[in-house]
Amino acid sequence: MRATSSEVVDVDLSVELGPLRLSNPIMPASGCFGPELASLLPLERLGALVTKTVFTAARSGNAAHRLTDSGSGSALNSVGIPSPGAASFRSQVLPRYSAHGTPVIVSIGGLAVDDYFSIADELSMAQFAAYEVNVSCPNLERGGISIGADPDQVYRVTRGVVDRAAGRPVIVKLTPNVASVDETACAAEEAGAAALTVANTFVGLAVDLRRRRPVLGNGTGGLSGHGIKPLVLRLVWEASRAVDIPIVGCGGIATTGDVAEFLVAGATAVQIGTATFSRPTTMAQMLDELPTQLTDLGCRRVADLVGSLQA
Amino acid sequence: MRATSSEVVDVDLSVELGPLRLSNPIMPASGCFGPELASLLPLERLGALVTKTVFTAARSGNAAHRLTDSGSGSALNSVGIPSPGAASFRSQVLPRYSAHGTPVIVSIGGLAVDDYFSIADELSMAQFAAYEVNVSCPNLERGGISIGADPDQVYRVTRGVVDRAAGRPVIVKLTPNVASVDETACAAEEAGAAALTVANTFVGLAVDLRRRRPVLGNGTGGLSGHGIKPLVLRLVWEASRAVDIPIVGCGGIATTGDVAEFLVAGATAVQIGTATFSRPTTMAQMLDELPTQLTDLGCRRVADLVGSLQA
Amino acid sequence: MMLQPLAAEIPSRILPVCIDAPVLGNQYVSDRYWMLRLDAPEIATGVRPGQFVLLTPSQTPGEGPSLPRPMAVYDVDRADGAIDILYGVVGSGTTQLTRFRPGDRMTAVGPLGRPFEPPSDATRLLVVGRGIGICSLTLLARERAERGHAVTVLLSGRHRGAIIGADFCDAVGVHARQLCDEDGSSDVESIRRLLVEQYDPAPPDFVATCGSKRLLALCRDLGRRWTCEVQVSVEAHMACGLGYCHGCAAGEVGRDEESPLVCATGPVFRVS
Amino acid sequence: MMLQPLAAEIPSRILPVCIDAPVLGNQYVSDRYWMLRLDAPEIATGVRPGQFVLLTPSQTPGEGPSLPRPMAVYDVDRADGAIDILYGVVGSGTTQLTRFRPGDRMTAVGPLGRPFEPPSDATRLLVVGRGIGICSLTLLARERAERGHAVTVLLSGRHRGAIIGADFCDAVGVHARQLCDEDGSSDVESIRRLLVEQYDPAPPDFVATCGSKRLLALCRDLGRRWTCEVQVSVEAHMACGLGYCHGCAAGEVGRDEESPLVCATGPVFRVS
Ligand SMILES: Cc1cc2nc3c(=O)[nH]c(=O)nc-3n(C[C@H](O)[C@H](O)[C@H](O)COP(=O)(O)OP(=O)(O)OC[C@H]3O[C@@H](n4cnc5c(N)ncnc54)[C@H](O)[C@@H]3O)c2cc1C
Ligand SMILES: Cc1cc2nc3c(=O)[nH]c(=O)nc-3n(C[C@H](O)[C@H](O)[C@H](O)COP(=O)(O)OP(=O)(O)OC[C@H]3O[C@@H](n4cnc5c(N)ncnc54)[C@H](O)[C@@H]3O)c2cc1C
Ligand SMILES: Cc1cc2nc3c(=O)[nH]c(=O)nc-3n(C[C@H](O)[C@H](O)[C@H](O)COP(=O)(O)O)c2cc1C
Ligand SMILES: Cc1cc2nc3c(=O)[nH]c(=O)nc-3n(C[C@H](O)[C@H](O)[C@H](O)COP(=O)(O)O)c2cc1C
Ligand code: FES
Ligand code: FES
Repeated sequence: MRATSSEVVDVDLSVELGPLRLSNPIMPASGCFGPELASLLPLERLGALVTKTVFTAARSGNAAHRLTDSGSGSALNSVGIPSPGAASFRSQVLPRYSAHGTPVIVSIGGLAVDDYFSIADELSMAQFAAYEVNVSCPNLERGGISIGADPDQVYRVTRGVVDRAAGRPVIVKLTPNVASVDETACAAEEAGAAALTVANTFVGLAVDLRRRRPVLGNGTGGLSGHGIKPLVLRLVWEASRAVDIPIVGCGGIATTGDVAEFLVAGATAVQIGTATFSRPTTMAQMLDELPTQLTDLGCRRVADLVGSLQA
Repeated sequence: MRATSSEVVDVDLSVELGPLRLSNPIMPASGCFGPELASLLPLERLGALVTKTVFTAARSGNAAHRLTDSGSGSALNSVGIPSPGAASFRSQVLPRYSAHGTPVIVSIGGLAVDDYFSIADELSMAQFAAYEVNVSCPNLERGGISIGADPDQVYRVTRGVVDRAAGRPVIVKLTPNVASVDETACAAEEAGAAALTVANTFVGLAVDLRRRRPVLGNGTGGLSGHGIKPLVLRLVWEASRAVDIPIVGCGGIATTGDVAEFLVAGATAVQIGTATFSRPTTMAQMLDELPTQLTDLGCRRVADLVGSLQA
Repeated sequence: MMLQPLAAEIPSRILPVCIDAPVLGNQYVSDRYWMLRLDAPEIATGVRPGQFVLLTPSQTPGEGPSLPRPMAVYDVDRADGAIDILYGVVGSGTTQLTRFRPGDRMTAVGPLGRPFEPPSDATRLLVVGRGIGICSLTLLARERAERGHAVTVLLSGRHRGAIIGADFCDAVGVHARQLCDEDGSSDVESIRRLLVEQYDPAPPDFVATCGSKRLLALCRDLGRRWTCEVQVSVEAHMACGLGYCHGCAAGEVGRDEESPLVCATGPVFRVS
Repeated sequence: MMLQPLAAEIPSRILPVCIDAPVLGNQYVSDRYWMLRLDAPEIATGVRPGQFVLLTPSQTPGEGPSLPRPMAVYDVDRADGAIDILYGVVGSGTTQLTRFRPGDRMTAVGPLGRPFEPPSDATRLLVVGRGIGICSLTLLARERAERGHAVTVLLSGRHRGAIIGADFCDAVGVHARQLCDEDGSSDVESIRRLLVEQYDPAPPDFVATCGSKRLLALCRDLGRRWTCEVQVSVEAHMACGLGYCHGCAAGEVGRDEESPLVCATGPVFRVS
């Protein structure tokens, strides 16, 4: 089963997200990664680094508990995107991401359409490779979920950020909490997105029976982890058929086999979130195993696998 | 922890779904139950029996594979609702459900709005306690998902079945594949639904890596099982705050603790689906444990727990 | 090739039970195979060759795999009330099965499905199995051999180590012939020649097979040649095992009528 | 009550590692408690009292619980490179932990968090723990006793059988006093009287506590009375343990600034 190293030496792992060329398709998911991992994971090997979502102003985030294991391979979080704000992000945080020579994708968020424009304005002079526009965070008191669920708003936000991106590619991260992801996917594509991340977390609830309260301080939270994989695979498949721009698959990916399944379903690259918590070395292991996995499946390039699912 | 039998003797398990009074809140989910279980499960103890969804005409269902374990506590199915058709249902199938003295809820489906009216017409003279209107099956080639995702169509279907129900209560089973369940819940309530079942399965995909094909013959399928519990708990909580009619919780319920969590989140009764496959005695065990569970939580009636979640 | 349901009349058999069976043993055997022994007198009493059970690969409700796994009853100890299951580790469910230790309890439902039903006067049996499919045939071979019938068993596998059932046949006194891909002996045409040579003079009156589409086609051909009854046990993904979930219909679609349910009408079908 | 971060300067310590640690032992102890021993030289070398590890309760990526579980290092055998974790079985993750057997491997990340930091001249320590919270205090008691410091340990629990750490204290030569709800001895007011009586003549110069809000309040009061440093180890639900996921901020919200992260700024805080 295991190919020898000579057999796999020729595998080409590089991928392109529009104008953004990455050495390989493996990157972390926003909020599930930080430079703190440098001692556990060779950050320079990753395809890209993705920052936690940044807001213009400083934000404190939600009340405890902010996360819980919700059983069956899923976690719920209502971290609520605490943020140091744009200024402090530029001076304190971004340099720690940039130190590794890996393309940095900055995730930006907002509570209203205009917020996205302010943060893009504020970051326009900073050094990084691309934006990921988080229109889909379900944990904010207002805004978040409605922006991402409404194709018109997705269009406006994407368009406005593209206009302010100073030529950087703009990736739009969609929410899965919609009846059909096709419409928001198309809206983002029309507005000039270079790629789409599919998807953010699903809204869920955990109940503390004794206290008759939600386990999370914020009430509901976002469901992530390998339990959501079948749901996200379907969204990736659908979105990849609805648009012509590349898809970054995100949700429940824990093994190299999962990575391959997402590529087959239509993703060009993948993001790893919750899996890193239990096994911080997950992405490194995927990079070790991916050449063999591709070889086993008869592929010499990642591109050979992308979107190869036959309906 | 375990209350003695004398302590729990007074617990009142009965619940009301509009005019439908049930001896307890435990019933099977449509398609995950049949009279074949009679040798394994005391059917007369259940709150109600729910039939597999019936269509007017005979249908063969989807191609194999029709189901698969999709990991992390979830199953995917694309059975596709094979149906013997209305006539054969009345003469062959329904009598086997009615033989147990337990209220029978007949699940009906259709591929277009009018189909629901035909099946209701055809069953109007038969003997059973209530309808469950399945507007939410994601597996049909057409119709299914769009009817349940569109509040107007949910209104029309519900209204038409209520008009033809000969006084029987009509429960509407919603689809979870929507951005917000509030709108379809309200549409069903306005149209005269006596209760809502929340919810049917989530659309998902499993990929067979070697064959580069979906595992299921039909492509995508419906995700069920304990992996979906946090998602459904949230929908139950939302729906119960959006409408004044009772909610029947359905999705991922596997233990008596799960039942209690659904009651707390706002369900008046619950349906058990996938859990019965691995443990056909699940519902009997829940009935054994529920009085103690309620007593432990300081309740003497199911109603004391229903909707007690504090936000 | 058509698979036909067995005779409409279902022979009297015990109803399935659902038990939390104490695990008596669960050991690695060879290749990817493990042997599980359950204390299950309720199932052991009535189980017949070709029937199966559904095993739940998790110990706690609400945790682990969502569906049970269908497994043939490989052997039964009716005196001790124990059943043996030989299983191959394939994916998550069977991996979880390896975690059970003696003393744990495993939820099992069975016996399920229709058993092999050789014609009542059959005394010469040919049994042809490949890989894990052999597990559905062992009990048939044993019970018929114990009645003094003439039973020949062909065991096919990828390589020597992957052939299962040989020890079992030895132990119960059934002649078994091992065939494997490694040395080419499992090639269908050589098997055909072998069987024609051996049986043409005095054909078997019943052929049972499981585990290979190509061997199934061979058995059908030979059944026609010898005009003898051929039955096959087939696989399908399952949930209920009882006939109500409609998950296991394995045939073509498009007709108004559903193809037969493998769990309830099968898993054993007549081949014609 | 205010919890303050420890001194801004972080004492030199080893960076956390992620290892697949061989399980050396995993046994039931008493009540709902189990003792786990991991072969983890990379962690054993540098771990300091009050630090913790994240344990992954599943053996296979993509299966089992989605988040790791934070557990204090109960004891360490630096010569053998082993760490001991005493854990209480609460929910699904800790139930899964009980399934590991010697020879299995468990993914562990550590050492994590800031350790207890008694003033450099402290030689008289009072250690007050309740229930599972005692696990964060044992290593402190042991290491200080080994340095010849005067250490008194109060162990509180629901009932006699639920008190942990007594054997440990015996073994490492620390005086421990057991208090339980059953006989009323764990009542906060009687503990207060006991401690005031014992320590007023010569107060301790460091108090460490974990596991009970009421005992924490008591320790704060006594710390003020004796003007001595009080530190507490607190709990929070965690995901990363390293400070990047922001899941463990346990304080109030509403201010623009986030309250401290328990995993990185804590779990040990100064009490004032
Ligand atoms: C009647 C019958 C008898 C069987 N007897 C045996 C036996 O004695 N020993 C043995 O090792 N195996 C037997 N099998 C096959 C066994 O059920 C599968 O190997 C097993 O379900 C694989 O589970 P998994 O979780 O390891 O694989 P996964 O691939 O992780 O399973 C995913 C899903 O697909 C289903 N599935 C995958 N392969 C099969 C298959 N071949 N047949 C049915 N469902 C499948 C699983 O049940 C599960 O729902 C039998 C199957 C049937 C239908
Ligand atoms: C720094 C630190 C050190 C700890 N040391 C120990 C120890 O030495 N021994 C020990 O038995 N326990 C210790 N705990 C508590 C231990 O982490 C929890 O008991 C455990 O996470 C419960 O997991 P579960 O799956 O059994 O419970 P579940 O209730 O099923 O867990 C659900 C979720 O809530 C989280 N959770 C539940 N209770 C706690 C808790 N008390 N603290 C943090 N997260 C929780 C879980 O991690 C999980 O994400 C420590 C906690 C912290 C923060
Ligand atoms: C603790 C936590 C924090 C997260 N923070 C963010 C965030 O700031 N911005 C964002 O776009 N997504 C955030 N996410 C969502 C993840 O990026 C990812 O979309 C999701 O977790 C699904 O992937 P996974 O199943 O691999 O974790 C967060 C997820 C978790 C679990
Ligand atoms: C095999 C299978 C068949 C199903 N058939 C139907 C059906 O005919 N009609 C229907 O309304 N729901 C059907 N469902 C959905 C269930 O009734 C239920 O809504 C869903 O499985 C979620 O509950 P669970 O997680 O407890 O299984 C089916 C589900 C499964 C797994
Ligand atoms: S497995 Fe349910 S009908 Fe066959
Ligand atoms: S657990 Fe991630 S920041 Fe503390």
